[in-house]
Order: sequence, then C-alpha cells, then structure tokens
Amino acid sequence: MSDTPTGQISIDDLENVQITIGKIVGAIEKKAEEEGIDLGPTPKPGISGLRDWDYKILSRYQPVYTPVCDQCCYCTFGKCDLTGNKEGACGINMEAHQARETLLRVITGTAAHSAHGRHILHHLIDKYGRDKPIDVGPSNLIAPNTQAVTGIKPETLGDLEEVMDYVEEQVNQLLATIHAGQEGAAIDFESKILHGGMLDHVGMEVSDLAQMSCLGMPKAETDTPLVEIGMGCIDASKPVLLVIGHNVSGVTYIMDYIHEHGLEDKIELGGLCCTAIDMTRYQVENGGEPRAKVIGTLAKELKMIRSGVPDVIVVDEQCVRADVLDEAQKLSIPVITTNEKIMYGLKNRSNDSAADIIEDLSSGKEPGALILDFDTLGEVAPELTMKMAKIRDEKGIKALPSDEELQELSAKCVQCGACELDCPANLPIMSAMTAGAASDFTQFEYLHDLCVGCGRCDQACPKDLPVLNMIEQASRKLIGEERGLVRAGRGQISDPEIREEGVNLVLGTTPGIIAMVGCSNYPGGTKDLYKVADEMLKRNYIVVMSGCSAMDLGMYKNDDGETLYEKYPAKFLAGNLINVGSCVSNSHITGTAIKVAAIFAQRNVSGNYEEIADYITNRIGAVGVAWGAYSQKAIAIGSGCNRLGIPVIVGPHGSKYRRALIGKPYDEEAWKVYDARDGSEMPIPASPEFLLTTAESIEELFPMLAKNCIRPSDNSMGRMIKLTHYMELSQKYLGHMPEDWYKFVRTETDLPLAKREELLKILEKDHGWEIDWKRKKILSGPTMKADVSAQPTNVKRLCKGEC
Amino acid sequence: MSDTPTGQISIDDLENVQITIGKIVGAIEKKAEEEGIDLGPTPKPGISGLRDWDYKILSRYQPVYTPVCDQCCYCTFGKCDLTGNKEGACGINMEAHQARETLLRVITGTAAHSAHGRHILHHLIDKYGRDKPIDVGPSNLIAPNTQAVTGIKPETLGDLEEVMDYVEEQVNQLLATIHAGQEGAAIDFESKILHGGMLDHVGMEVSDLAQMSCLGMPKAETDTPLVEIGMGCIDASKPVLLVIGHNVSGVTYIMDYIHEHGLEDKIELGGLCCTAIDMTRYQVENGGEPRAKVIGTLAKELKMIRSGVPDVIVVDEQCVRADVLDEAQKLSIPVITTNEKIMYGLKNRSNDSAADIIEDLSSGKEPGALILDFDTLGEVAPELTMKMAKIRDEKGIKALPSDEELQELSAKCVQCGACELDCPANLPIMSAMTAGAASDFTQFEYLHDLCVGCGRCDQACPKDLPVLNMIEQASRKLIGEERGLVRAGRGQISDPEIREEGVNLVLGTTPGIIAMVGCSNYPGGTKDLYKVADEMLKRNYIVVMSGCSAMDLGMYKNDDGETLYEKYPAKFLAGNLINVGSCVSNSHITGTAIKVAAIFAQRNVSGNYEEIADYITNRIGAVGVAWGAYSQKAIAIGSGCNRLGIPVIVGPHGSKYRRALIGKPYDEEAWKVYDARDGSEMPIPASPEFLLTTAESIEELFPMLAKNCIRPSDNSMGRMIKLTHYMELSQKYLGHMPEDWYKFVRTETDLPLAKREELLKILEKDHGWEIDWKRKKILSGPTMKADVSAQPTNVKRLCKGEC
Amino acid sequence: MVETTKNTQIYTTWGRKTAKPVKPAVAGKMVSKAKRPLLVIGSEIVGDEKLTDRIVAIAKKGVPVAATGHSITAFNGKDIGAKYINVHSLAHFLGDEKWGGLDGKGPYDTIVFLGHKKYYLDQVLSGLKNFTDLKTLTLERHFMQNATLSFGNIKPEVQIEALDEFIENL
Amino acid sequence: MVETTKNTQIYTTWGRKTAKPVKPAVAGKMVSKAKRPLLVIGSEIVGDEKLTDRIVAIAKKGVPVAATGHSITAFNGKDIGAKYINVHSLAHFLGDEKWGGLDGKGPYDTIVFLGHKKYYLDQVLSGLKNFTDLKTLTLERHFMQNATLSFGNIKPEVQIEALDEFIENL
Repeated sequence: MSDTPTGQISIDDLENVQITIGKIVGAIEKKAEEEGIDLGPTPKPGISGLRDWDYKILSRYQPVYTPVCDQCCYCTFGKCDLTGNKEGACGINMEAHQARETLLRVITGTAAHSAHGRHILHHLIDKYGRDKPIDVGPSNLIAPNTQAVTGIKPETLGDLEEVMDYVEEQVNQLLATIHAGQEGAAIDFESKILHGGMLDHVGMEVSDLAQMSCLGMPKAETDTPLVEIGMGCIDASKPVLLVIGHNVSGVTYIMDYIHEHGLEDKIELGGLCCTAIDMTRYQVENGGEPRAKVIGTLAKELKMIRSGVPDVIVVDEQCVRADVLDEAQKLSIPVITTNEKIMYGLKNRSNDSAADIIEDLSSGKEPGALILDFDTLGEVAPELTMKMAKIRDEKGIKALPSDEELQELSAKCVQCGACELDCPANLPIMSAMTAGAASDFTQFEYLHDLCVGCGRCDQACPKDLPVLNMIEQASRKLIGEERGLVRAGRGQISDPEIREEGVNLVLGTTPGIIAMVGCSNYPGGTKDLYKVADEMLKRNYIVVMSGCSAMDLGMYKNDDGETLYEKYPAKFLAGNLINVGSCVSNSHITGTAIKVAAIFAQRNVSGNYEEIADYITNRIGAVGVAWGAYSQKAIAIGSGCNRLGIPVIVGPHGSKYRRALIGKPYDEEAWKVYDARDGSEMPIPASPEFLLTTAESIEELFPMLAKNCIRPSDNSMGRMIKLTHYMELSQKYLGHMPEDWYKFVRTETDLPLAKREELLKILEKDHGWEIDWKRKKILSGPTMKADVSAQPTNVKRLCKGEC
Repeated sequence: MSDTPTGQISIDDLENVQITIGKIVGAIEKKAEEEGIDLGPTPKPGISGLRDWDYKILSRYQPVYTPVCDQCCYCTFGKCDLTGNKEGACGINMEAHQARETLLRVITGTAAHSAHGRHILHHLIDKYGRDKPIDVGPSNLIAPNTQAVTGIKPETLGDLEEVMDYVEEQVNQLLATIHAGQEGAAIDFESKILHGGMLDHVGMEVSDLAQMSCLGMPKAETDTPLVEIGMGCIDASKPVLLVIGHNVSGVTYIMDYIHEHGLEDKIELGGLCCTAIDMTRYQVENGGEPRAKVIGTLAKELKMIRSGVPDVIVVDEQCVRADVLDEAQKLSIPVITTNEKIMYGLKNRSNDSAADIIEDLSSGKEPGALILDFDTLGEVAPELTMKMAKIRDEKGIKALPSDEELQELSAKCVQCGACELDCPANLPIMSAMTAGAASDFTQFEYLHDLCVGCGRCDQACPKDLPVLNMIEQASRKLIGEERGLVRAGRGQISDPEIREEGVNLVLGTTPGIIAMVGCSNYPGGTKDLYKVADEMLKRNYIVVMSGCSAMDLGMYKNDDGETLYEKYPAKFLAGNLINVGSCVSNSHITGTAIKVAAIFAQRNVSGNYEEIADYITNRIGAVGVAWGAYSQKAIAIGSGCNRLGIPVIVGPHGSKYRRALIGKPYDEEAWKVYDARDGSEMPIPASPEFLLTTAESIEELFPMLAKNCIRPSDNSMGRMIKLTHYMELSQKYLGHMPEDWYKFVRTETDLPLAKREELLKILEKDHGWEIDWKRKKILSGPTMKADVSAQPTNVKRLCKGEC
Repeated sequence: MVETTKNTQIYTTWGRKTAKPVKPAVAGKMVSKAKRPLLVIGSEIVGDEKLTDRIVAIAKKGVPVAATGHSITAFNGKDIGAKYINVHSLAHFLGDEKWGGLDGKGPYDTIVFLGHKKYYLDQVLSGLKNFTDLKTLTLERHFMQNATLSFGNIKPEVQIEALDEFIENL
Repeated sequence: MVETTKNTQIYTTWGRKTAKPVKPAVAGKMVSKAKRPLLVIGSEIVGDEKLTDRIVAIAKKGVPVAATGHSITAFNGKDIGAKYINVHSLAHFLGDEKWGGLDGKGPYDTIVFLGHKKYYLDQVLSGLKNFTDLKTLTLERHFMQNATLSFGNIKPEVQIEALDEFIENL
C-alpha cells in the first residue's frame, strides 16, 4: 500500500516523488508538450467533443429504431404510449426515446466494464502500489484507446486512475441525460451513444492493462497455452469448486492458495464466463501452466449448477445468474459472494475467521457468505470445497431426474405451449415432451445445443415440469463429450506485429479482420461460431476471438479431432486465429485498429480520435460479429467500434437492442469522401453498408462479412481478393451471385483473374459497361476510380489546404 | 484559469503551492488526523460500506413493489414476463427487478444532480480558480452531507473535485449493477438504492456550495428578497427572453450582459424551473435586487411557449421539455441550447461571432443554435431577443385560437375519450368540449390549474384538436392573474440557527419540520401546496421549501392579498417558512438534520454517516413531502432522506416510482431500539411508519404529517404537542379521531391538557388501561416509558459497553 | 343485465396478464361466495351521493369497508364501520399472512375496489397482482387491467346501474 | 373457411396497439387489392417444401418476393424473381419514400411476412408499426402483435390450409 503523506506536505519529505497534477486545466496539453508528444485537438473530449465526427457518420448510417416497448415508464407522468412516434408527457417522441433507451443500455455496459476496471485497479494498486509499471509486451503504444481518447500515455497503475476519473465523469454526464427533460433530439442521443461506446473501450483497456501488468498474464504472446474447456472436462469425482463471473481479482487468491498448499490434484477448479478466461491467463506468461479449467459461458451456468456437480460456488460480478443462490441452495451448494456488485443478501463475513465461515456454511447454518477479504476467501473457498464434497457425497445429493422419471415427467405435459412462447428462441419443447412420453429422448437431446439455458421454460410451465433438467438429463452423453481446447488469451497485438501486417490490411491483400466477440445468445446453437471462423480462416481472414465466443469456439473439433485453436496458428497474420482474452480484452481489438493508424500509418494518436477514426473508417477492413450478443456490454463494445467506423453484425436477437445504424447503398450522395490530397470529392463503395445491423443466419452472414470488409483504400489486388470472397460466399451460402457485385469494380484488375472474362461479359451485357475486348479493359462504367495514392477522408479539415 | 505546471515538475517552481494527494489510500484518515478531526468508520463508503445500517432500516421498513411494467427488456434474451414474481432469462425475479428499476431511476436522478454539479464546478474553477474559498455564511460545518459521507471537509472549490470524483465513481459502480447478471437479491438492490440516494445529496451539495460561493447568492440569509412569480407577471409588450432549465451558469452571462448594457428595462427576462430560482439568487446576497422574474415550473413550459410570448428561448439542462425546439419553431421563436446534455441537433456555433449567429437565427435560416461559449451566449441571447421581438411583432405571430375558434374546435370533438385516457390525471376533457361547443368555456378554465401541461391530449386526439391551447385560451384571465411572490432561496441553515432551534426539534416542542420539495405533477392542482403549508405553519411547524414547490407556493394569496412568504417569517424557527433554493439546495434540508446531530448534539460528523443517520432517525421529527414528484431526481432526493431515517411522502403519482418502504405498525418486534446507556431494548412508537409512501389527497396527508413527526426522543411536552396536532388534523380532515392515537401515549403528561380527562376515559374504557383517577395518572397500559434521558439507537455498537 | 364488459380499451399496458371483464351479477355472486371480502373505497367518491349510497348498501350486506384517502368523510354517521387506512399500506398488509385485518379477524381473500384515482389504483393492483394470490375486483368506471376482474370503460349512469345489479346479487 | 383468429395469446406485450386477427380470405382479398404488395420470406421456410410451394404460388399470382436471411436458397430454379435482401435493411428502406423498391418501380404499400423467426419479426414489425404508415400482414404460425393484421397462433397443418385459402382469394 502506498504511504505517501498528504494534506499540506513539506516538500522536503517528498524527495524523488513524482507529482502529477492531472486535473489542472490545460495540464494534458502541457505534459504532452514537455514530452514532445503532438497532441490532437480533442484530449478527454466531453459529450460534444466529437459530435461533428458523429454527425458525419450518422449522416451515412441512419439510426433504425425497432422498439422493444412502445411505452416510456421513466417518470411519474407516464407511462406514456409513444406508438407511431407520438410525444410523451415530457415532449419526447418515440425516436428520441428509443435512442435514449439505447444510450441507457450502452452506458450500462460501459459502467459494467469500467466499474470492473476501477475495482481491479483499486485492488492492484493496494497490492502493488501506484508506481507499478504497465507492461503489455513489446509495444510502445501501450494504451491505444486511452491515448487516442484522453491524450494520456499511461506508464504506471497510478496513471490509470486519472483515466478512470475521466471515464466515470463522462458516464455520469451521459447517465444524467437519461433523466426526463434532457436531450430532445434523437440525433444527439445517437452522438451520446457513440460517446458512451468510445468510453467503454477506454474502461475495458484500463481493466485489462492493470491485470495484465500485475497478474502474470500473457503479453502479446502468440503461443499461449491451450486450456481444457467444456462441461465434460470436469472430473466430478473430485471436489469441484466453481467460480462464475468476470472479475478475477478475488479468484487469484483462491488459485494461489491451491497452488501454495499443493491442492491442484485434490480440487477441480472450473470457471464460467470471463473469470474463467482470466483464470487461464493468470500466471501463464512465458510458458506458465494454466491452473484452471474453463466450463463455458453464461449459457452453461444453470446447467452446470443443476448438474449438482459443484461443491462450492464463488461468484464475483457480471453475467452471473441472479438465481445462483436459490439454485445452489436446493442442491446444498454453499455460495460465496466476493464483490459489492453481487451480495445476494448474504451475511458479510469479511472480518470473520475462515474456520468460523467454513463451519457455518458446511453445517448449512448459512446458505453462503459475503467475503470481501480476499485472503480469507483464498482459504475458505478451497477448504470448504473439500469439506462439502464429503458432506454432499454422504448426503447423496440427487440433481437430475432418472430416465424413468424423465418419461413420467414428459407424460405430464399438457401441450399448452407456454414453454415455447416464453423460450427466447421458441424452441420446439412440446414435441420433445410427446416423444419423451414414449421414452424417446432424442428430441430433448436435440434441444441441448440450441438451448441458451435460461430456464424460462421452467418458470412458464403450469405443471411445474423441470424442462431444463429434462433436457440436461437426456443430453448427459453429449455433455460428457463436451471437451475442447481454448487458447489462453494473449492480450494486445504488439507494435512489431502491426508493422508487419498493417500494409496488407490497408491495401486489402489480407482480406479483412473478423472479430468474433460477445455472448452466448445464439440463434442456432454454438457450432455456428465454429463454422464461421473455419470458413473465414480458410479464406485467409484474420479471425480474432474474445470472451464467450472465444470459449464456445473451442468446443468443436474437425474430423481430425482438432479444435480450430490447434488447426490455425495464432499470430497477427492472414489466416491466423487469435484469442485476445476476456470481455475487457475486447479493447485490444479496437486498439489494434488504432495501432494500424498510429504505427503503420504514423498518424498522431494522442487526443486525436477523429483522425484515427477517419483513418480506420476508410482503410481498415474489419468487421465485428457479436453473434450471440445478449448484454448491455456487447452493445457498448459495438458502439465503441462504430465510432471508429468499424461495422458490427449481431445475431437476430440483437434486433432487441432496438436500434441499428444502416446506410442506404442506393443513396449515392451518402457514399462520397474527400481526397485529402486536394479536398476533391470522390465516390466510394457502399461498404461498410452499416455500422450496426443484424443477420438472420450464418448463411446470410458469410457474404455480409466479405462484402463489408471492402474499403476505399483497397488496391486492385486487395479488391480482387475481397470481391472473390464476396462472390464465392454468396454463391456457396445463398446459391447466387450477389446483385451488387459490379458496384465494387473500379477497373478490370479488380476482377478475379479466373473469372475475369466471364464477369466482363456480364458487365457489358447487364450493366452496359464499355469493354475494350482486345485489351480486356473496362473503358467506361465504374463510378469509382482505382487510385491507390488517393487519401480518402470524411473530414474536410484533414485535406491539404484546409486549416 | 489555473496555470500550474504539470508532468515531472521541479520542486523549485512550486513555492507556496499546496499539493493535495487525495487519492492515496488512507489519505483521508491521515489528513483528518493531522487536522485533529475525529474520523468515523466509513469515510467514502463503497457500496457495502453502510449495508449493515441499510439492513437495519429495511428490516423495519419493507420494500413494497408496484410494478409499472410486468416485463423486463434490458437484454436480448428478453423481453421476459416476470408476472407473479417469475424469474426472467437471467434468473432475476420480479422483486429484484423492481428494486433494480428503482435503483436505475434513483441513480439517474443522482447523475442529473451531480453531472450538473460537475459542470458548474468545472465552469467556476475555470473562472475563479481552484483556490476560491467556499463560502456558505456563518457556519463551520459548511458541507454537512459531504463531510458525513466522505470525511472530507472542503474549504475551496478545488477540494470539491475530489468529492465529485467519489460520487462519480460510486454512481458508476451502481450503474454497473443495473447490468444483466449482477445483483440477484432485492434486499441488496435496496441497499444500493439508499447508497445512490445518499450520493445524490453529496452531489447536490457540491453543486450549490460551488455556485453559492461564486455567484453572490444569499448565504444562510433570513431576509432574502421577494421575487415576482407567475405567467401573469411577464410584460408581453417588451421583448421577452425565456430561459428554461436547472443550471444557471450560462444564464449569469446573459444577466451580466443585460446589467452591464443597461437593458434591464428593455428586456423582460423570465425563467422556468430551477434556473429561474437560481437567477433570482444571483447577486442578491446582502440586499441585492433580483434581476429576473420567475414564471413557474415544468408544468408551465408548454403553456408559456404556446402563449407565443417569448421572443427567444434559452435552455440549459434538466426538466426541459424535449419538444421545445419543435414548439418554438412553430411560433418563430429561436432556441439556444447551452449545455452538452441538451443540444437538439442544432449547429454548434460556439466559435462563431455573435453577429453571425444573430443574423442566422433572426433570418430564420437556422431554427436555433448550440452555444457553449458563455461570452457569446451572453451577448446573443439579449440582442437576439430585442431583434426578434420586432420581427415577430411585424410578422403578427398568432399563438392561441380566438374564442370563436375555440367554440368551433370544441364542436369538432367526437367524444372518443382518447384524451382522457392519455391524460396523466384522466381529467374530464370531454365534458369541457361539450360545454365549449355551446360557447361555455368555464370547464376548460376549470382544467387549467389541474392540468400539468404535458400536452399528451394533443397527441392523443384523433381529430388533432389543440386541447392544451384550448384550455389556455379559455384560461387567459386566470393566467393573467397568476402573479405572486416567492422568497429568493437562502441557502443553508447556519450553525448558529441550529444551536438555537436544535433542542426544540429533538425534544419535539417544535412539532416538526415539513420539507415540501419536488416537482409539479400534482394530483389536484397547485393550490394544495398552499393549503398544506399554511395549515402546518399555523401549527408552528417549520416549513422548508425548495425548487418547484417553492415556486408554486408563491402563486397564491390569502384574503389579505398576502402570499405565505409575506405572511410568515423566514428564520429557522417554529412557525417559519423557509425557501432554501433550487433543486440542488435540497441538500441543505438533509444538511440541516445532519447539523442538528453534529452541532446541537455534538456527534462526530466526518465519515460517521451511520451514527448521524441513527441520531436523525430517532430524534428529528422531519417529514419530506414531494407532492408533485415526477422526476428521477425527486426519488433520488427521497432515497437520500430515507438513508438518514427521514420519511418522505409523495403524491399518488409517486406510486409510479414502483417501490415504497412501509413498516408494519402491528408487528411489535419491528418497533424496538436499544437504549445506548446500557444496550437494553426499548419499544418505540411506530413513527415514522414508513420511509417512503404515497398519500391520496392532502386531506389524508395532514394527519400523516403530524403523526410521522413523532420520535422516541420527544419529551412529554413535545409528544403532547405532536399528538394534539395529529388528533386535530385527523378530526379536521378525516372527521374522526385516529384509531391509533393511544399507541403514542406513554404517560398522562403526553396527553393534551384540555382533553386529558376525556382521553383518559377512553383509554380506560376502550383500551383497558388502569387509571388512578385521583391523581389522573396512568397506572398501566402503555408499552413505552417516557424517559427523556434514554438514548434510543438502532446501532448496537453505539451502546455503552459495546466496541 | 347491465353490459359492463365491452369497452376494455386501455391507454397503456403493464404486461400480458390482464383483467377479465366481468358483468355485475357475476361479480356480485363472486363476492357473496368469498370467505373474507373487503371493499376498499377511494377519495373520488367524496361528494358523490349516488356512489356513496351504493357503498353503504354493499357494506350493509356485510362486506367490511376500508376507507382510503379521505373517503372516510363520506361515511360519517352512516354506521357502516368503515375504517381509515392508507391504500399503499393496505396493499402491503394484504400480502402479509400475519396481518389480522382491519378488525383482527384475519386475512382477506377477495378485494373489491371502488372510487379510486385510476392511475393510483393501477399501481396498487399491480402490486397485488404480482405479489399476492388475492382475487381483486374493480367496480370502477375504467377498465382496470391489473385487477383479476374488472368492469370495462363505462359511463357514470351505467356504473350506477351496474352497482345496483351487483348489490342485488350479493 | 379456416379459423385463424382465435388464439391470440402473446408472451409479452409491446404496448397498446396490437394486430387485428385476420382470416385467410380477408387477408387474401386485402393483398389482391393492394397497389404494391411485397411478400417478405424468412429463412425458417428453408427445407419446408409445403411452405415453399405456397410461396411460389403466391409469387406466381404476381406478388413480388423479398427473400431475407438465406431463404433465397429455397427458390433456386423456381423462377419467381425473388431477390435477396437483409430484413433489417429492408425495413429501413421500406420507410424511405425515395427508395425505388427491389425492382426500381417505387415504394410498397402492403407488406406480407412469412417464414421468420418470431422474435426477430416482432422487432422488424415494431419498427414498421411505429415509424411508417405501411400495412403489414403476417401469415405466420404465431400471432404477431406488432403487425397490422395477423393470423393467431395456429398449428402447422392449419397454416397450410390457411395459406391455400389465402392464395385462392388473391
């Protein structure tokens, strides 16, 4: 713990202390000047700081609102029915209210990440001190999001506090605008959404920088270890300690205790959600061995608890089911809460002895405990697990129904349909019941992978049938086989990697980055992720994974018994598969894009967000996919990508985010930029067509991915590659040539070589283009020119002669 | 602007600079030690810091949930139907979700206040520097909420930044818990609600401390000027500049410009909502003259704009109708937005010249402008107003329908009832239409005061009848007569005042403080406020006003033509009427209670929230009334009062806050405290019966107010006074003796002298109490003893022998 | 038979569980079969003699009356044993099995509402709907979707007729 | 006449504006009277021959087909001129008077939906309901409350019958 004196302090006492007075107005500018950093125009932007940029992108990509509710219930004048864009009692109309609702969801996500960041930062500063250097591996640009947004170049943990202060101040400003009688224009709520999204990436970055620096996590390593994943990899014969959540800080004490007391072989430590990911990053840098197994995502939480296998459950924060305590109690599993965000009404035992806590929980006197003291937690969790395993074994805790019971239960179904109506995916439960009544459980088994494990079917059933347990029992063989491998999160992409690959990305010869992020609310089961990643990797895209998606991807194997993590290398190169890490590691994906602009293109990064975003918008063919996005964090992450011009596709459930940003390819005026060389206007391809949209199925997704990696900066080789994938994927998954392929053709060299003649014929015949058949050259037709030296920009002030 | 160097700075450059390193762990403790301050156990508490206290009050006052919606739509698994306390896809049940919804509303209010505070603090530090001393008048305890919560005793503006940092960090932590998969227990969401409410009072206090210190506002003055109020006091023959909102910072520049350019008589400057209140506080300390008129509350916004009277509208933040721009545009009134929270999609003209802006707005080229530069704003607003007055006059802008048109419009009504269904108060509009069709407009006139001016009737009408305009036209005589007086806000109650009145409050001889706060969503018109205040003032209660309530109270006069502000003195003494100021001045009401504990009772205040709250809970008979509470700020304020044990009553619309805290007087176990002298348990009266509840009408409210001022510390004189008012008010407004009056009787001396014999008879006859008729003494019956030296406390550790 | 079930238009929804429109005779029979009904009266009846008369008639048939707000002022001298209680408190206590009721005789099973502000009663009923198993019946002029059973939106004169029919069937 | 209007149970509400249950014949006549109808098909029909046949039949009667998701794969070789479009984009464009439609012939007035994921279509319809004046009709097996007109909750075999009747009335 730091021990610097405070209050009115004598200068003599403070030798060699570095004092940062970050709050003083103009301080960042002065510091930057002294350090020789060229500071951009918007360090620490307020709500209006990047509004002009937002208006630019919002004029191309219009908000599309699909309300989840037609009413507003914020204040006591209401509820107000806003159907048909009517105004409520405060004068707000449906459009503005929907934008406000989206803003609320976005800042909720931002707060989740940054509050996590603040918590772990407090904790690590307590433990390692404010002067602990930030270490992210071989990079100079160690905090790209932070630096681009705030202008601060953090070097120590202490430097991150000012960054968090900024994020918190801005989140508070945004939350204030949710209040009745604040912003009235949808467009300005939209700008605030983008602001909130941007802040999210700063908050995430701070979180991951802090933990990477202190917890021995891999630092831009390309050969991080492979970690066991899946419900099937848990050895239920051992005492099982299950941890759930997103914030690894307390869990590291448990891991240390297990390690220091040589209990590795005696206890099975498994994790759900991002805490699991970060457990597998803990102390594995430079070849360390993972000390825990990953069970899976939120979708496995209820299934794992209901299996009865865990002997103790420890939860921290975020994406933890609200009914963990209730569910665990039914199976005599004590629950320990370890974070102020989730306390479940349990007694605060932080100041009690481990022995007392263990006694009260193992005797069943208390169903669980709140332990905010991590030393105590470190001891209680594993010791209690070993004790509970015996007790629960002796008690003969029975979790799932037997097959006979399954048949009997099925027969009780009255086919009312309530379960199917309430099921988020409207899964065919009734027919599984019918088959089950005839002892055919295959239809229950079929539901297992499609089911997101939410348990609403149980809640809905008027006959109180334990639907989820029935599915799980019928699927126990499948579940037993759920054993895969996931690559431990590697953290950032390093500066040297950017230098190597940047050019290919900007010119398009690496066809694009597909970032598969987010949660487990999949429309068609987890395997879709595998299919998407495999297809795109085969096609030489860089596939970047994080969080829940990174986990689920590791659950499947090809015919050779290999997971994709084994099949593909893990460098930042075309055709490589990368796992950056947990939810907060998503900041490294945007960080990578910022790095390309800063390192490869040598754009100034500090406080220069607009220019960086403009660069990325026009030059980096990256598409985010949050196929199972369920959470407010996912929409926050997506909105942060959007402000940088990175398009994001969510699955069909994502329509319930109630707002998308979609352009109109038929509106030619919208698809123009300036050429920074002379400020002239130039038409650009209508790609990305959207900043945030949904796709219905992965078959639809594939061509969308390829098409929306197209960028104005593509050279002919790059455009040809991208176009080839677009046409091939469209053929393969939709069975047809895309209607708009020709709109991306600037010159004959943009056309795939093998098909060039055939395509030229189509251009002539269907689109009236003039072709010089002798030279196989296009004479007229394209609206765009191919000019690699053009410098596309949306920002007039960045053009030569401006400013 | 401060100009201290930063980065790695040389000590030599920093002579005489005071460096505060507030962030270092343990810093507050060290500083306190150095300053000889006795620091309590919870400086800057985190979410769990005061959880034990919360659990204590929540065990007596249970959350009562009345959902506004049975569904949850936070994440993409949903929407989930939670009817009947079912669990949603994340496992949350209805109870916990309703608590979460309440938390969200509370922190939205907290954010609105504290974001306002941060904005004005930035602005004032920019202008006056970090070292500007905080000046609140003749008090040592200048920031009671801040000090009780954070342990910080701020002395300068700069000191307030650390306080804001803390509030923002905590709000962000709380917002994080709104995310899916965080807290699962309703009780812990409840504790978080109280935490959020507490933070609100700190945020408000910072806001008001900063502006009071810099803007020449009255500092605990008792003779602040009376200010004109009402739509009728605006001279429409002059150019009219209307300002709307809550944050006076930009408006002061307008006032200065008008003042410096001698335009006071040429321009009519009127304000709506709390900006108006703070305008009347600006530079009026020590006898300064108010420079603006108050028009009224949010309920007058649409009416005022629709009247067509304003020539220019300037808005800042909070409680500003979202349709101001649309409405103003219809009547050629330019709108200037001046705060990032509300920008209405207008062009940012902050860097343009005043002349250019005036030209574009007066020519109608732009409907308005965003001006964040206050110097420019100061010039543009008044100059544009004068220009627009002429232009609009020449154009002959017509706002309201004529009487003939009113009749014609009325005749078009098809009596479908849509307006009445959508009207927040279900007002009888249809019959007014019927009468109006026969040229009888009295029923429209009758609606005027009942109508909250929300305009939903207009939105609902299938015939597009301008219902609100029709009401307004019919009521123009009434509106013209709306001219009253409101006392300019005085700021805090000073320490000397507390010393004088504290004893009467604690012993009950001053029967209580009635704090009438909040907004204008009244169930039965504005006059109810007048009736309540007058009745309670006559009975010697201290009535404290703030914000919108303070305004509306000034609109009515007694038979002598006096407003209550004229009728009653304004000291902090029994029977006095005080206006503390605007919305953020509400912190002075809780501040007063804290001061009683700290100054009168000499309890340590710094970081000692629980003990202070415990003191207030058991000893200070204060009741908050937010009769027209509509906003998230109001519920935040209320929750902050609740954590201090101060009960709050809201009007019937307040049931839409969806959660109350109500005790069970019949559950005897709940009404016990410890006697701190020996730790023994003692029964207490069931008062306050609730911490947050609703009343249906002011007739019901009156006895509730009197009863819920009863406290365990009342001496016999105090109890007798309180009981007298309870019985009299019950008789007067409900026509009966309250059933439970006898439960508050501990001894015959608690009984009103005049009725003592009669009441003793009832006690004997109806309740079986033993009476010694010779001595007129109660021998047995009461469950409580009267013992003035008892020290009631809810906190075991505060008892002798504990700790 | 008075038609009270037709117009069930609402201005906003709470969710999918919505009151069943009921006819006065059915409502009356239901209440007469209840073990422990309670009639809860709101302040909107104050000054309305017609409504007050009907309430007195219902009370005289043995249904205990809780008078919320200041509705008690309408029953002075009417000798129906109405007791004042705050409606928000009442709703809280109704969900508590340990509450002895207004008369100490134990919990209620069927709660009948009349004379309330619509928006206020909406909330009271929302709490009862979600957190208790009580049957709730509203005899208001508005369709109260959060009740178990409710009249539709009806005119004042229809409401009086309906109440008379309700009383006949008690 | 196939009964498609009875079971309109919903699992959650959007607000007070709710689809009118419609019978197939009425729906068919409405579409046949529309100036510019558009049939929007979702991926759920892929692999369902019975549904696909009906869609082809509708298309052959002159209703243009937008194929969303990967539903276009069901129409390869069927020569109905179906065009792929993303349904979220489509809904955005439908609200734009300047959009020329899939064929450049101008905006549509009546949008018919079939073969979509329920929860996804709920959202698409919510956008159209709130921000356009378009008539929307759903021929799904679920009651789609955000449409203008919708079938109720019906069984697969009833849906096929209903579609046949719908086609007859085109």
